[in-house]
Amino acid sequence: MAEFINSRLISTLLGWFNVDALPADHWLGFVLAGLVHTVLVIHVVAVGALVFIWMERKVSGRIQDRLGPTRVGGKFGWLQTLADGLKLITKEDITPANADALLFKLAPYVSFAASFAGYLALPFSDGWVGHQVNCGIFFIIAIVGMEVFGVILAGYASGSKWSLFGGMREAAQVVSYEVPMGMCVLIPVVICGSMDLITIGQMQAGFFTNWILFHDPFAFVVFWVYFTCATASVNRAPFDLAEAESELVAGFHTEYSGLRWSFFFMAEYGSMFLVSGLAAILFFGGWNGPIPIFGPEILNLAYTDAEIAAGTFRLGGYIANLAGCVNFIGKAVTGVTVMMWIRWTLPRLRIDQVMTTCLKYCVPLGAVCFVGVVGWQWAQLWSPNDLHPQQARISVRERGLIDRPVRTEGMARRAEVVKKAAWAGSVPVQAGETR
Amino acid sequence: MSGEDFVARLKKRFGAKIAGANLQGVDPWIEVTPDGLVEVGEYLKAEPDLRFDMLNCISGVDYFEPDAKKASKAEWQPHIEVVYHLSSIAQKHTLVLKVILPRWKNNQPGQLPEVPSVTGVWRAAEWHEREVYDLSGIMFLGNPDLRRILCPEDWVGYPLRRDYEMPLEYHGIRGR
Amino acid sequence: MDLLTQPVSVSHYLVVGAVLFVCGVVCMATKRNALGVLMGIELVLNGANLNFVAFGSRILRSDSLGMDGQLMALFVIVLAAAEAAVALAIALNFYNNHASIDVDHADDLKG
Amino acid sequence: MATYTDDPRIVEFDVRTDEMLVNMGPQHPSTHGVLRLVLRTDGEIVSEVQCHLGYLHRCAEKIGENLTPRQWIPYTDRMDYLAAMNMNLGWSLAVEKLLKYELPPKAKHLRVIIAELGRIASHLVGMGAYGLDLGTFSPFLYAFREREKLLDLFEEVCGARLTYSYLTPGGATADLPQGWLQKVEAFLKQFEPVIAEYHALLTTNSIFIKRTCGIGVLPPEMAINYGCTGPMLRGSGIDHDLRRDGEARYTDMYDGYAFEVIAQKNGSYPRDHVYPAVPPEAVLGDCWHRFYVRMLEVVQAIDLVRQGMERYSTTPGDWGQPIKLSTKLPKGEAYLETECPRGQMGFYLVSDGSAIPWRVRARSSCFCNLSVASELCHGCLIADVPAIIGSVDIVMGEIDR
Amino acid sequence: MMLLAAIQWHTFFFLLFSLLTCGFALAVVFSSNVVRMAFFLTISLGAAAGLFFLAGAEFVGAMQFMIYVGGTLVLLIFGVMLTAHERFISMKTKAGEWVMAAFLGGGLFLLLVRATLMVPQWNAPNLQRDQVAQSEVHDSAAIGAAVSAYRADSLPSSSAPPAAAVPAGKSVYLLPFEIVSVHLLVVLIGAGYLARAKKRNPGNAWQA
Repeated sequence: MAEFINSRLISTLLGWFNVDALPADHWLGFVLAGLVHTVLVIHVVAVGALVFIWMERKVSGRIQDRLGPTRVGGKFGWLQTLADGLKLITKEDITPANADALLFKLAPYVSFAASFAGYLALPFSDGWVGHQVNCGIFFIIAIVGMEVFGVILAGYASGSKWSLFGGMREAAQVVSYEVPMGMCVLIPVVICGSMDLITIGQMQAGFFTNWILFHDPFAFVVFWVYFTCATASVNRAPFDLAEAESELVAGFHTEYSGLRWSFFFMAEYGSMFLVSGLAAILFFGGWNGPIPIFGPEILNLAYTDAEIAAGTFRLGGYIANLAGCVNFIGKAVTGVTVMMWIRWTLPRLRIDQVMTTCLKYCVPLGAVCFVGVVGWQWAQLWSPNDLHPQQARISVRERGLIDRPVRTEGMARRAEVVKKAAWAGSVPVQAGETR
Repeated sequence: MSGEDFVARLKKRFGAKIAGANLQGVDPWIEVTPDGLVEVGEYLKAEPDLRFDMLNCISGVDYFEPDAKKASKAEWQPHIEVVYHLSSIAQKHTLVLKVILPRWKNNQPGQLPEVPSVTGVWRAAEWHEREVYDLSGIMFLGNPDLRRILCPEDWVGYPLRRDYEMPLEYHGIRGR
Repeated sequence: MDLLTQPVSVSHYLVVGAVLFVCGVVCMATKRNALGVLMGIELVLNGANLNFVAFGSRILRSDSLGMDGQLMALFVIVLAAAEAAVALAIALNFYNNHASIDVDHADDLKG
Repeated sequence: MATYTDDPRIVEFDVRTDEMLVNMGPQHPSTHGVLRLVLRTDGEIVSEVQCHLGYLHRCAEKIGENLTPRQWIPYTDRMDYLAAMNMNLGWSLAVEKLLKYELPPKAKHLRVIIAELGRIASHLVGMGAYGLDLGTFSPFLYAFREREKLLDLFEEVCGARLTYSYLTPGGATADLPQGWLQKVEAFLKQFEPVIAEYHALLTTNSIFIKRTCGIGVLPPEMAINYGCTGPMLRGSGIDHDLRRDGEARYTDMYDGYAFEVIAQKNGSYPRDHVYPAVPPEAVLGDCWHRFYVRMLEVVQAIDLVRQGMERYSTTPGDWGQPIKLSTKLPKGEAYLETECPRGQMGFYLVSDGSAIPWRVRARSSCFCNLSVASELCHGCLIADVPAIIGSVDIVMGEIDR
Repeated sequence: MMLLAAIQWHTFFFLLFSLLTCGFALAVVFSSNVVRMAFFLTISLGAAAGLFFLAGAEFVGAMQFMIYVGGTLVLLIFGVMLTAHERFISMKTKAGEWVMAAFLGGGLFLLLVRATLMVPQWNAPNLQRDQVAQSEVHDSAAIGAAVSAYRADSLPSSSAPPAAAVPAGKSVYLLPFEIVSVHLLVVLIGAGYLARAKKRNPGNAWQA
């Protein structure tokens, strides 16, 4: 992106003024690229929250046999959230007398920043990512865990007992749910052999049977565990104990009003999208559609590895990526919708039941599935995935459908590591690895 | 559950503690003296053929006519009654007990008349007694938590007494 | 501005590590709240971690420790977590028994 | 984390936190009006609950001493405003008892129809609001969807949607409008299958079962001792319903109606062959049973309305003109309890011979039902407090009067 | 413009994060409110994670976030809240202790910095770091492999056969890794033991 800005946009611009073109790695390009990325991601979070809050109202309305917003902004009340946002901005920002003013004021931003930072590593399409972190999954999980921090601070700093209860509940809940969630997330990692979300996404290219969800029964089960834990860790019903309006008034945000309050909501909806997006990448093929229309199998429009490496721009590839992005957002929004659906259907669990769900069901299930998936891979049992992924790539290549090397750099590198290590005589080559 | 026989049976057992009875009214009632109340209550609750296990209601009724002209025509002397409505779930019958008290203890205005609490017999009495205490100004000796229940704790006076006058002002809020 | 235009070297990291370390030590020495002392320990450990990572980074030095630095850092983090849990349990027990969290009162071991 | 315990008095945690006094209410989403509960909590465990009432005290009894009985009818509306019809009925019957007034038979059937429809309307709110207490919003709106239709029917009858003042001493203020019974029948027909939805959303929902079964268990002896009535009492397995066991003046109304008291007898409910079975976790007297009794009472009320409509349309005669406003009350006193949706509502009336009663007293059902709440909440978790208070189904207007 | 062009952005971010780290570490020291201390510590350690990222240790950075910031500190704050009596929130330190600590800290700091600056190799920046970054195996898989058995970063070249006690390419971290795992398990069990409910005689202090 930076190179593109430097070499294409700015240099062209400068060319009109007969100024020398900038080198491809000039700082200006990096800053502009960074700005563009930031603005894009902020929009995903902020506008996303607007849309999701509107959607939540519509969905809940339909579930409850009513219409939801209908007036503001035309037929469907499109602008309802915006109107509410304006209202919130103009509202008085109250800090209770008992509150720890500094922390009270900071807490919503901590929450929001954590939720927002998760988007840094979330790829929206092949290569469309703020920053490709090679342990992206891990990073996102860690960041989602950070959001709890703002909630705890809010709970403590409000100086209200209900808020404190909310904060304590949130702390206990999220810290517990990180354990099974981590386990669930490890399973796609084990299957793909990488923590890089882009690699994992790329490996699921092809028909929908390649989605990790269908890799084996354990992977199928573990998705549901993951989704449960994700719902719990972003504090959505039936696990929304931190705000539990019938018990704790509004829990940790009882004392908040106006804009600060809305930041908590942006954070909540941001996290919802984040964990749903993660689910889409880990289990549902990420940006790959169920049928690879743009892939080499059909239209062959998507970028090739060589093109990615060279950073070339091609309209077909761009369209393929755009379609992937739409695909990904569609999947993530589906996840968010399901969370809404659940929220408006089920009663809330009690705190001890939430803990029981985590410790007695999610953790053991996650552990069993983990062992199961490892065993499945080790025994090389049949999988609709058509892959132990890298093999699938190779088999596709052998069938002459595509003639390009294994595309996933991480995989290639890892294979190399294993090969070298095998040479060193220290480890047996794992089942399914290439020799 | 208040025929002549029943009253006779109670009188036989409790003697002077059954102070009287009115069997003619729509709801016949039996009058009990304050010191016999708990005893009678325990008996009524325990006796297998009576089993008055539920206390439905306790009401305080103030018989006092502030208007002197009307008061002279009244058939009763000023007094206050505590009315206990009992029923039995097992035997499906009801009973009305009354305790008749002077309006003020020792006839000194401000000193509340006293009745023993029946909380030990029927737990339901606790809140009812609090309410009667709050509104009619009757002291229930032995109630574990005799505080005002409907009025604020610093309220002055007993609103359901006939001579009660609404305060002119309460915490800066105009009364009358 | 000299700072900004030079590439980062190992000693940059070491200085930051030293600051963290010293802050941690001072924290441990001055805080009377047991949890404050605990936070000091975390700072000290993090200062050490920074050194490990700096020495292990190929970006900072071509002839670095290699992966050992990162691995040591990982061990430190994990052990710090365990240490925090244990220390917190001790602090809470102390609180329950003495109704205080002031370490200055912790000189009798009778409990 | 704190684990749920039966009795906190014998359990201690090594990691202990300080006890905290927390105010639940007067403005709290799940106290159903302005009730204030002071909770003493140790972490999430509630060790003591103290109720503070009176925030909605409107001196109804004092007002009653200055109005004629018919004039006081609107004040009864405002007691249990969710079942105002039943309140009107209770007061009317008490006044009629003192007057020894005999109703025409048609008026009795009219009253059965109205009272049972009122019971349905009230239980719908109770059911929906209980869902709210447990954190699910949708059943509330499903309940209100049906209640609205019912309110439309009431509006047609008396012109009001909440405070009806319809049944008065002597009968009712007006006869049922033409064609109204057909509309009721249409409503019932539409409503009956909807109940299965409620069962799916709440009664048989596994989270709902987990939240309510074994919580707030009210043993039958305690229920009686505390004077609990209505679904509270029947939820504890006591076979007692004033519509069958009450005073003759009241049971007269239901004379000849096919009717069974909804209480668990020999381990089963009268109708549980049609409706979901009792889950194995449920303990007699817990929140689930109280809820279930209400649900079954709705079904039974439908049945009674149908019977009442049949009788009403075949009974000749007058629908019951209200008594004159200035009717002098005979000297004496009368007390009468009726089976309202939330329990037994009693009215006590003392007269000195004039048209205005000497003393009026309302015995509130929720008042007694709520008094047991602090006992039930002993040692539960904070989240159980709304579950228990919700299962009592209180209306503060009635408690504070 | 010239100045901006000369800026090393890697250095810029390093300075940013190190300022955050050091600043909030100092804030931890000088704050007397324990809850704020915890909050400052979070930011400080979070920024330290940023430094890890800059040094190429992405996995360690994420680990820092997850375990330190998300786990340990939440635990700490939990502890703070459990003991959050008014009188423990802010506990002032005596002036004498401050003086002592200032001497100790200052001396220690001077010593450390002096030691740091004495080694010229450490001061010299790595000028070929771009090439190094390309060839560096900083995939998390490699770390996983190194923890369990073998090393990808120090494979022997074919010309020089391994001679050391630990053959090149092999990792010595398997045992420590196991020990840490067992240690964590023990801590987990210990925590469970501490938090369990104990039956005591009825009518104990609870009622008082």
